[in-house]
Amino acid sequence: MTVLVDSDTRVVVQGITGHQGTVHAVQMKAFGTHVVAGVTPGKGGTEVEGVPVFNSVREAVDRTHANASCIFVPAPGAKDALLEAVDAGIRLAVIVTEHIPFHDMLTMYHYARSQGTRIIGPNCPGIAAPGKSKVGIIPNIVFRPGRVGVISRSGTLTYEIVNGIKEHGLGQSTCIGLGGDPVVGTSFVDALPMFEKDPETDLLVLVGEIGGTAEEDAAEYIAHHFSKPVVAYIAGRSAPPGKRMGHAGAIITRGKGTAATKAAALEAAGANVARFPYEIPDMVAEKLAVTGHR
Amino acid sequence: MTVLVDSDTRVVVQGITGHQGTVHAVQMKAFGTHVVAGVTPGKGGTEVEGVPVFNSVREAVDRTHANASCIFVPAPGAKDALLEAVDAGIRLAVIVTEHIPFHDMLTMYHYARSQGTRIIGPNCPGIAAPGKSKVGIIPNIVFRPGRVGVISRSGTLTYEIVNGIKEHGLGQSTCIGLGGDPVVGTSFVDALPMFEKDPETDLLVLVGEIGGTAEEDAAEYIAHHFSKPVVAYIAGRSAPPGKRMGHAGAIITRGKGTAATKAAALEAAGANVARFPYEIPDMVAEKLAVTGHR
Amino acid sequence: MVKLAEWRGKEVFGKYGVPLPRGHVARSAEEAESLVRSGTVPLPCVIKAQVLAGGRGKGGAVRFADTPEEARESARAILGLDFKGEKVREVLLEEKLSISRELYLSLTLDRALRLPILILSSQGGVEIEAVDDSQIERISIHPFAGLTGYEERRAAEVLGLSGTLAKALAQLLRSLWRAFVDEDAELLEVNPLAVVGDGLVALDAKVIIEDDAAFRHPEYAEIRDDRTPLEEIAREKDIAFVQLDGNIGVIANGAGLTMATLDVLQELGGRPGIFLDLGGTDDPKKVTEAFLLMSQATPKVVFLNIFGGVTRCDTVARGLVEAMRQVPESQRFPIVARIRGNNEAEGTEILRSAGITSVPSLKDSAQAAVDRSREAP
Amino acid sequence: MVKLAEWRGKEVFGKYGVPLPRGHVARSAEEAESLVRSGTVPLPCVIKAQVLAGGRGKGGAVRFADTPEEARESARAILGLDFKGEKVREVLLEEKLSISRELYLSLTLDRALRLPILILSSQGGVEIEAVDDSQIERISIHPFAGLTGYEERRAAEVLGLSGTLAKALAQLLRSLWRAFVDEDAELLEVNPLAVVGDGLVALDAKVIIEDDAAFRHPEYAEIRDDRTPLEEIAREKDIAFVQLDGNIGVIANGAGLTMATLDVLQELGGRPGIFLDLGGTDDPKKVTEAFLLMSQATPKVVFLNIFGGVTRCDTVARGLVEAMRQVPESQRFPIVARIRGNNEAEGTEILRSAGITSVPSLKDSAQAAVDRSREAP
Repeated sequence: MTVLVDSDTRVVVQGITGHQGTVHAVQMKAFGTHVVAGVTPGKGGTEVEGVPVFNSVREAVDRTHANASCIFVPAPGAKDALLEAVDAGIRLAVIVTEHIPFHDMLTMYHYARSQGTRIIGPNCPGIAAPGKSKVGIIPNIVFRPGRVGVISRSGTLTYEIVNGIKEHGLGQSTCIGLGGDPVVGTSFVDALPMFEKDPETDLLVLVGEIGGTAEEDAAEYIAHHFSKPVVAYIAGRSAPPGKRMGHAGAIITRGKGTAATKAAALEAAGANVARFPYEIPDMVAEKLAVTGHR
Repeated sequence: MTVLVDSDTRVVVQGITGHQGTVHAVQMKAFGTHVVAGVTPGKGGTEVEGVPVFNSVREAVDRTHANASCIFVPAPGAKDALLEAVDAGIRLAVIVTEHIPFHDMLTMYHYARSQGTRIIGPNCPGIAAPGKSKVGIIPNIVFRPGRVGVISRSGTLTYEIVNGIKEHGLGQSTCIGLGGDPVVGTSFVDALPMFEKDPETDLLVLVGEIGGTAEEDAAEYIAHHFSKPVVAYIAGRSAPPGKRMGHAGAIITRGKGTAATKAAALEAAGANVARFPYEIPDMVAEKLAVTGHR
Repeated sequence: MVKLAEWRGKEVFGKYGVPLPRGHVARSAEEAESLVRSGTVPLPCVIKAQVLAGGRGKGGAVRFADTPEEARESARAILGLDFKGEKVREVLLEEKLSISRELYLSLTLDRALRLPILILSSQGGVEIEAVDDSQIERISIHPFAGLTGYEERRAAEVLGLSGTLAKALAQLLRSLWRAFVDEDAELLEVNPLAVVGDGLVALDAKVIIEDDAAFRHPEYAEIRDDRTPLEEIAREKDIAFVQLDGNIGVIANGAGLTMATLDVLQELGGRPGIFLDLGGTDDPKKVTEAFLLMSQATPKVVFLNIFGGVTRCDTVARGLVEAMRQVPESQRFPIVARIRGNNEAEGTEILRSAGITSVPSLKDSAQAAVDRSREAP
Repeated sequence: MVKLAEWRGKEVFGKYGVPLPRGHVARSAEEAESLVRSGTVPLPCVIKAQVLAGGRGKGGAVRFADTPEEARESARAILGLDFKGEKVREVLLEEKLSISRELYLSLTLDRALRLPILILSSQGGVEIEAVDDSQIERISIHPFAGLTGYEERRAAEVLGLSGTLAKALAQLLRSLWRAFVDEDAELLEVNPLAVVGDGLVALDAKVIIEDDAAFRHPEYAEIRDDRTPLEEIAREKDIAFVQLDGNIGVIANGAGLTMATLDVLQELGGRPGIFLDLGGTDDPKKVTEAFLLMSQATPKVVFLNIFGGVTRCDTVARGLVEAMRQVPESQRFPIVARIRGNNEAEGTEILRSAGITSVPSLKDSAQAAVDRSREAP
């Protein structure tokens, strides 16, 4: 295992018969992921693009030994889908679904945690380790195997940045899109120790955004427990206070959680903070050169 | 630490200003337990038998570094008391209180488990390691330091048997009264691994009773994972099916959980099952002699 | 535990929206007739004795009626029956439905898992104990997750329900789950759960409420359960008291020790007849009350077996001596005593002053009690 | 998010038993007068503008009345006011209470802890942001434990309440906690929470309901919040749309990329004015609608920045071309495009056919957009 996923990861796609579920099951397979099962209640016994569909996650796990789930079930049914995955013994659940009420996510998060299941998301692009496995929806084309780890609260901005790293001739070890909702299963602070321990990661790119204090908390962790170089970027410097910026999480409240406080905290922790997203690849290359990697 | 308690155990007594709380705080101190605090909302700032009383467990922990709680709070407030202890960081909670609704205990058990707190009880006499510490209400006079471990679902029957061991000239390492309620924080199966690992225990006495399948589950565990000799006793052989025998847990249902099925399972697992409680000390002494201990 | 009669159980079900047959309880034949005449209970109808024991159908405690007169006569025939030791004081009249399938469903506690558990079978209408285990499905429900959609779907699959019936089942399960939690139930059983047209109906209702939750359910306070009158008195005094078939009265403290005492007596050839668990007390009055209660059960001999912890030996001895003072000569019984543990010496001395010898050995004292129980009166 | 006006928030509070002043909403001066005359609102009373912005007291949007005539005139003075950009259409009339203390209390989400959090201060009646942090207590509530007794006691301690007032607080907290969970609230704020005699009264109510939970709360569907009309239209079409103060329209996909795009434009000296997040879509119609919406906001130039994932570049290009066909000549705007990622080549080719050049470099394309925005019209 690199960080959370590797070639032993066996994915069940919950909501595989929906449009997104089908599209991304195919994309995951193309990436090299073992997509072993799909689940849609009432559609058991059918197949989607060569993937057997079951009525329940329990059945899918019993029959295919799936150990990870990628959830596309629409928001009203997402909580149920996650609880089903947890109870069926799934230990990694990537929730792509957006617009899940945070009250539902509170139950989902604490329940999964009590049962030992890690959630990535919701409203997230998921996780990918180039050359190994992808659980989620990050476009395959942005990846190339390498030694740069990426964690991000954004979706397309992550694609943009990961792609930039690739176009610069570098590659990624593992990339995780954590999702930007108010309650996420895995935060920066949860993900950092995995990258610290990961022997395949030499440097970490951290992509944050305004709202909440996840980046400030990450800075605190980095300062004391993270030994690898970090290049960071914070989106939302130009956002006016109090305006909803698409993500429920991206609200600036009470003068905390601004792009400025986040950038300052990360710089104080020793990270290099990029002003423009397109500066990141150069900064990464430079850092790797300085620390003797590559 | 022997099994769960030792001389580093620092006890807060929740409900210390009640009659039982006061009596047993004194008894615990006489046993040698570090009773560092009491809690009764509204009585903060007072003292009970030299023990400072606080309004909240959080305050007690902050001020006295208590790490275990002994709960005497009456049933209607017991759930709240346990949740308070868990949230204050207490990691061992002995619940003496009886008549706690099992629906409350379901919340208490699963919440404590999710936060890493072990519950002993409810409706239990607690835990004692002679010469080290006692959290609960087992009479001090029955103990003598030694190498026999005792786990039991009963109260006074445990005193009787532990006393018999003492009067036979033997002693106990740790004795745990688990409580006989339908939902207990720690069952035989949870306690067995602790005694297996405990270097101070040479032999285990297991005292069960009719109702539920805790003894059958224990037998299953003993057969596969427990290497020390076991002497067992099951109370309730003469009980008619379906009659409530004082403990909510002591109901024989659907032909399972009888004294006969329990005794048979334990014997099949290699335990010696006593016919009369007063046979136990002799059986223990004999077993210890055979296995070369003592 | 508080076992509710069927009609009370159905009141609880109704409160949570579980679909039920139209019906009403009656306490006299005339009331039964007028319920039918007024249309409160439609015809044809079924008349069921309201007793807690099972097997009413085979036992003649369920009848049918096509006219108000038949309803009256059926109710008359059932009311006052002695059904397995219970006198029938109430009948439930309900519309007779056209049933296409009978299913089984219950909610209770799985102690080993420490989780509520939903038990289901497509073989309803018979005692669940008689159903083969392969025909029974168990679905545990986590209190923090609540009843989930996937559990509802699994239940429908097990019961062979789809479409409208699966939706009706999900609705019914949610109602039962809420009732289980909000009413502090130990058991909710629907057997049979009937398929009637494209809906589901709870034909029977077995509801057991947990005693320990009584403090938040005053509404169940006045409901009788299956205790004998003496057991009821004991309950009021917070003494665990069970009457069995035998002649040795046992007074001990703690459920485990009490059971072990009964076991020892029985193994030695005695017949323990009353079991009285003092629990933990240091109030001599409670001990006195326990002995007075015991005297009303007219044992041949009483075996007192105490291991003093919370309950101190001297407290018990004092309570016993006071009880002996109050019990009339004619109701006295011989006492074999064994008191050990906290304050053993004081207790033994108090008993000795009252002419009762405490024998420290459980083996010897139990044997003495058995011997006394076998003597001619 | 759905921000409720004070009177609607109080309706929610009332549903859960939170104690409130007697009062009623009015939409005209005459209605205000008759509410007082009929005794629905006792005198003396307070008349408050129903607007979402804070600072009403200082802003002249709160008045008092001792007579029905004063109530009418005060209502007349407030109705129709333009308060911080909001037109006052409703006033709330409430009895004026005799207040001995003003406290602060709110329930919201702590993202870092992933727990609901109760925020308390004995310094109520002022903006909580202005209160010193040492005067503010935070108590997190675990959803699996619910609000516990010890948290209630802690809250009473913090607010300096004891006896009857502590009990009133516990009751009020339980009501708010139920409202928070059952109504899917993002924020419940009571400021001030007033001590009136030996009771507590919620003098103000700030309630924000979570948008994402709308599927289970149809009752909030028709409530306006603080969106502009164009934002409201966007919401109906499921497009994230925010109007700022600037002249560059930005169409991007994904909140993070959209924000980063605005940042880049601003850093380069541009003034992004409208932000439109397509989200993930592969429906060209949605893209067309987004451009039509943008055209109504009359930007000077539009910068299209797409990184194709779920949203494919060719889909966006097709939607854009269709939109340009529909927009009247007079409303057209120059477009600077950058489309990368999935199906980039097809998308680029489609745009080229329509006369739009996609510049692959974000730096160069953003600079081009800024340059265009600075040209004379």
